[in-house]
Amino acid sequence: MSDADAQTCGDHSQWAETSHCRVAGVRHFGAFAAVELIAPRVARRAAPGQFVMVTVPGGGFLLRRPISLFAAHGDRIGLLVEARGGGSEQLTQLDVGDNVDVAGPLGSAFPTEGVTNALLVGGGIGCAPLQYLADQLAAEGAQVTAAFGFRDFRSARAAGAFSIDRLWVATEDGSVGKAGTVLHILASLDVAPGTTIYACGPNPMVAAVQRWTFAEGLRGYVSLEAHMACGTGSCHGCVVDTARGKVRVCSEGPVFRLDEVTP
Amino acid sequence: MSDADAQTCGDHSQWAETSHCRVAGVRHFGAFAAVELIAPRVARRAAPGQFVMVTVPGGGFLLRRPISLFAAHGDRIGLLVEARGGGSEQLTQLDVGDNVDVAGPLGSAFPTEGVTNALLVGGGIGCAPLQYLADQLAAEGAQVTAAFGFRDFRSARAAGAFSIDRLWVATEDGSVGKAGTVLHILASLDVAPGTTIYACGPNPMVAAVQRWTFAEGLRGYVSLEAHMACGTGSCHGCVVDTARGKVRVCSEGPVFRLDEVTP
Amino acid sequence: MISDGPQHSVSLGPILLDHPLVDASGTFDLLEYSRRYDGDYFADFPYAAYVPKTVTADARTGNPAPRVTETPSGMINAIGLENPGIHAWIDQLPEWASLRQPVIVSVGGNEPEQYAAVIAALEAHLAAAAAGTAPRIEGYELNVSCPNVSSGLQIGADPSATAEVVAACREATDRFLLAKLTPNVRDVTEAGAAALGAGADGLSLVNTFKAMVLDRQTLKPFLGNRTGGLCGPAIKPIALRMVAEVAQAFPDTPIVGMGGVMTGLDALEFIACGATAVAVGAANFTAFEAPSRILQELRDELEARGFASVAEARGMALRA
Amino acid sequence: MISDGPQHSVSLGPILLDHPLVDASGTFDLLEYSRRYDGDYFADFPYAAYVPKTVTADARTGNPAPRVTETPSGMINAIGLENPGIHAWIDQLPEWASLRQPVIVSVGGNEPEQYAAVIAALEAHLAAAAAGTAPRIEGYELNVSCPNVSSGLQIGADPSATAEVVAACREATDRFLLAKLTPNVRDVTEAGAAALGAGADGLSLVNTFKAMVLDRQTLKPFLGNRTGGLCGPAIKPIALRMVAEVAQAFPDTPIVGMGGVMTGLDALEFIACGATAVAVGAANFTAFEAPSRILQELRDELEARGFASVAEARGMALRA
Ligand SMILES: Cc1cc2nc3c(=O)[nH]c(=O)nc-3n(C[C@H](O)[C@H](O)[C@H](O)COP(=O)(O)OP(=O)(O)OC[C@H]3O[C@@H](n4cnc5c(N)ncnc54)[C@H](O)[C@@H]3O)c2cc1C
Ligand SMILES: Cc1cc2nc3c(=O)[nH]c(=O)nc-3n(C[C@H](O)[C@H](O)[C@H](O)COP(=O)(O)OP(=O)(O)OC[C@H]3O[C@@H](n4cnc5c(N)ncnc54)[C@H](O)[C@@H]3O)c2cc1C
Ligand SMILES: Cc1cc2nc3c(=O)[nH]c(=O)nc-3n(C[C@H](O)[C@H](O)[C@H](O)COP(=O)(O)O)c2cc1C
Ligand SMILES: Cc1cc2nc3c(=O)[nH]c(=O)nc-3n(C[C@H](O)[C@H](O)[C@H](O)COP(=O)(O)O)c2cc1C
Ligand code: FES
Ligand code: FES
Repeated sequence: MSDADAQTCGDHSQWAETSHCRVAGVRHFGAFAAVELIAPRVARRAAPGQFVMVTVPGGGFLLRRPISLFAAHGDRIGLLVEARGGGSEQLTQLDVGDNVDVAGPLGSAFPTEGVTNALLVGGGIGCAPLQYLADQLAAEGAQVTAAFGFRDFRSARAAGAFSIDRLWVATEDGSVGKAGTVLHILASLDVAPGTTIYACGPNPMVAAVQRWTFAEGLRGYVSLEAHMACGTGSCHGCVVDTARGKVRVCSEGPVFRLDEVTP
Repeated sequence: MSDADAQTCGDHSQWAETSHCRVAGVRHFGAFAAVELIAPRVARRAAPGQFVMVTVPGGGFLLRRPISLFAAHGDRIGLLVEARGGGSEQLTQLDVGDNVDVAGPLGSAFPTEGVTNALLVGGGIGCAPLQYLADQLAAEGAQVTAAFGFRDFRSARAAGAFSIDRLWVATEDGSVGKAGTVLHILASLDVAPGTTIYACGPNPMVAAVQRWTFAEGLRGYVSLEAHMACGTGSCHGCVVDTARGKVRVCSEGPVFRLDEVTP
Repeated sequence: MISDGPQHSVSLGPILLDHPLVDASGTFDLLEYSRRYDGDYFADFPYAAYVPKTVTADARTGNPAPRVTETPSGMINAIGLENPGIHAWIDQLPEWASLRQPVIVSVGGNEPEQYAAVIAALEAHLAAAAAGTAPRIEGYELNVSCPNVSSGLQIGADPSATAEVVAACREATDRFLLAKLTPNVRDVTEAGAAALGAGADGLSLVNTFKAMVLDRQTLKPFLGNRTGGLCGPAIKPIALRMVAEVAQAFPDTPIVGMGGVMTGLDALEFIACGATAVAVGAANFTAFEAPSRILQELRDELEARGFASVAEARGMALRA
Repeated sequence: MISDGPQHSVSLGPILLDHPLVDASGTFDLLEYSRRYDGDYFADFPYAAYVPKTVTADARTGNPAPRVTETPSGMINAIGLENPGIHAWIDQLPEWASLRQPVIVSVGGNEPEQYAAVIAALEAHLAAAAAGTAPRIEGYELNVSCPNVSSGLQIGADPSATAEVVAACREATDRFLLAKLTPNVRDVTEAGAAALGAGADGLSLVNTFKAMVLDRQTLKPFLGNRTGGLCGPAIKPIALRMVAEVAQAFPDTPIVGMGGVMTGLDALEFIACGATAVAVGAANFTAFEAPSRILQELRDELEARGFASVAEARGMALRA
């Protein structure tokens, strides 16, 4: 497989102690909210692809929610949250001045070293970690292109939260951007040889991107989702199957080499 | 017993459907909050001594909380809530404009017909229903005196919520008003023959007031507390022992003749 | 009759229900509801059948107070089967004779004869009662969560004691007979098999979980009875598992599922686990309108998911 | 030593604990904690003893995903005892040899020989291990919630199967031996008596309640394993009742109580119900600092209530 020489995704700094953070800004995009938190100790250690465990305020939810870092700069981190169930809905209702507990950064990060051309492929809320990644890659001088797929107009509202120069959007219902899935964008792109693929989204999308990547002779990385309890490697609740057996998304992941996952 | 000819406390209009009420006003007195709600249908039917079942907003609490009517006039009802556990604490944090669900009025009421002299004896948060009762008695032309007992300075903050012309206060630690229990006030009062006693407070206080009332050859009524599930007569959760056996506080009570209870 | 939406009626054995929702015994008193309602509650009665609070042969005063309190996502009760006894109970029948829906009478006792005595007294009364003086009593639910006089254990925790109760009651009536199982067992299908073997027509489950709450101040048991029964959303995942086990073990048996139903989706989950009908308990304490809200939500769920009928959704979770 | 506040240390059989709190097996991984900590987590380890995740004779890959989700005031898990097997597990011992606190090793298996094999392998290793290459292993906790190979039921739901496991393990070690009871039974004292009769020194309880959660979209079982174990505050009232029953039945037996402990008051409630030590499970998932917060709260509760020692509070709820 062409990924044989890809960098490993592990061994990024993880930090599980709780940071009590003030909400410094909230922007709403339909059912999505981009929440900016003052979290200097998290921001300082963070790398794109990592996530935080967020306590849903109010005490009604036992488990914390894993949320990717959407941004990190200075003493701030950004989260992009989609209201899906009760907990994430409450997170989208955070207001400036509210306090929220987060633990992180946790998990592995997207390797970026030496990357000159990057193609970021996101589906739905899976796009969230790709903004921070794009910022990092751009800062390191890489050429960044992004292709985001959404189900419909409602879910495409998320796109408004992103600022990536070369960003292509597709919706399955054709309401925004190209009609179809993100694969339709990929098919239409002129991808430079040696481009590194970074994917995050629902499993069927990841599987399709994986096939496409291999067919193009490229290599890449993927961030996976799993239901989590601890988020910190203790419970073995978040396993996914990989070439090296069952591994924990919170600990060995969420970022894996595209050639080692079986979505 | 001198109570033989007392009026019955039952058969007041009860109404269990839910009213979605807006908070029109909140006044704080230490750990107490006097909350005014716009609840025309509840206010119209209400009588002093009755209570409402209040849904704790936010969804974190399964059971509703029984709270006495502290006031009712026009389209408004008033509640005086003491933060004791999680649910009542949240009720004290209501803000103007918030919405809260209440069901009521429920339970029996204090009989007032033909009463010319009334002595209202309250202990702690048990004073709450006595404001509404005082208003009603005064409107009916009765002479009203009230004696309230509190544990300490903190709990005596509640007194600030009341406006009753002849109101005597005692605290056990002597920090406000007379030092001692409400019984010390009673001992010092010159009580007119035929005065009707209305009591509400902790069981030991009720028992003492009962003894005092009988010793003085008076008659009266008492409002009792009990842990409730339904508040509407369905579950038999709220029973107290009385001369006529176990009865439901939410349904046959909360107001009973002083001579039929065994606190 | 032409209907556009899903078909809501279900057959609980021989009892035709307009929809799958009934009240859980001990959590809903029809007369108390009607007294606190602006209208004719008998006409507007939201449940498809009425299950009154458990009645025993003799009057019971129940447990000392306190009898109820809240727990995380649940509540605990130790009422102790307070009830006026079957004879006073029968005297009240005319008061609710106008209820259109069928009634399933919950019966309790500490030994088989006590259960059978309740049923015999009621059957004798019904056989002689004048038309219009009693509601439409179509079945019995045997609450076997009472402690067994001889063993001290709950009757329902002992399959053979359960069978004895069912057998005695089967002798006393030809009406539909449900056995209400306790969840305080290792394998709920054991008592279920015993009940069905002894002549029960169907199974109700779950009753409450034996539990204890301490007084925060004194660290002593809070309830007057020391222990009580836990119910509410907290127990729903265990109740769903047990209903699924029973439905899998006895596929053609009518099942009334319950335990923590607060929403229409909760009710649908019990149906998906194999329940024929679903009982609503503690949710009745959350709002007067809870039954009609849950019913509307269930209808909306069925419609939104494109089910043609309740029967179509039944057992969804059991199929591979 | 002069101490002003309450005495926090407790004796769990022969094991002296600085305070009553330990972690519940499977919910806390010391090495993972130390990797994510700004400091020396071994020095700051908050629990009085460390109970690692259950280890079995052979490596197990566990259940298919998803394995966890939230429920009302609780969570459900179906990890399936994923673990590297006792041999790979032993190889890791040097990594945490510097832990000062005693270790109680949780052991699993599907038949008595598998449990005994784990203990035998570890005892053999410890007998030969060089000083400083292993932590202070002072006891075992037998997790009898695994399904019995022959009956399919959980071993702990069958008193005689429980006794066989305990007896086999008792042969293999002289160290302190706890049997961890399952709550999925009619009477938790039955398995408790069997375990003690077969040589267990103490009892841990409760393990999780067998439960089921459906996928909201598909109405199929959500967990890869279909069913899982419910824990968290939802079950605390049932767990307290069971701990009280065991403490009452076996007054001098060391008991590790658990189930839904989120605060110091929760821990104190288990002690009041007769627990010697208290294990914290799901609360570990709520915050990295949960163990130290709960410990501080427990200390504050003891102090505020004027207890001279933890022992003084023990069993409060059992006395009339
Ligand atoms: C590594 C990682 C990064 C993520 N990043 C983001 C992000 O940046 N923005 C965002 O909006 N969402 C993100 N998610 C998904 C997010 O965690 C879930 O949408 C959220 O937990 C749902 O919680 P809920 O209470 O709204 O849903 P419910 O379904 O009510 O939650 C019930 C339980 O299931 C869990 N759960 C439900 N859906 C998911 C899911 N898709 N993935 C994992 N657990 C789930 C919840 O955490 C909770 O424990 C991420 C998930 C993972 C694993
Ligand atoms: C008829 C009646 C009238 C009342 N009037 C008032 C009033 O006007 N103002 C006021 O502040 N309080 C009043 N109370 C007491 C009030 O209901 C309790 O303080 C409140 O329910 C406590 O809830 P919590 O969540 O704060 O306490 P928690 O202890 O956390 O509640 C746990 C459970 O116990 C119940 N409970 C706890 N304490 C009491 C109590 N003392 N009486 C009844 N149930 C209790 C709760 O309702 C809940 O179900 C009244 C009680 C009754 C029965
Ligand atoms: C206050 C109360 C009283 C109850 N009384 C009875 C009863 O008399 N007979 C009975 O079979 N079940 C009784 N139950 C159990 C319920 O019928 C039901 O089985 C249980 O509460 C689970 O459902 P839920 O979680 O929806 O409440 C009672 C439950 C409560 C909360
Ligand atoms: C994710 C998870 C994994 C668990 N793994 C084990 C285990 O390996 N061995 C065991 O004996 N108990 C295991 N348990 C059960 C706990 O040790 C404990 O008995 C139970 O969770 C109740 O405590 P709690 O409510 O505080 O979580 C596990 C629990 C959880 C939540
Ligand atoms: S969520 Fe616990 S190990 Fe990953
Ligand atoms: S609280 Fe249910 S009958 Fe009074």
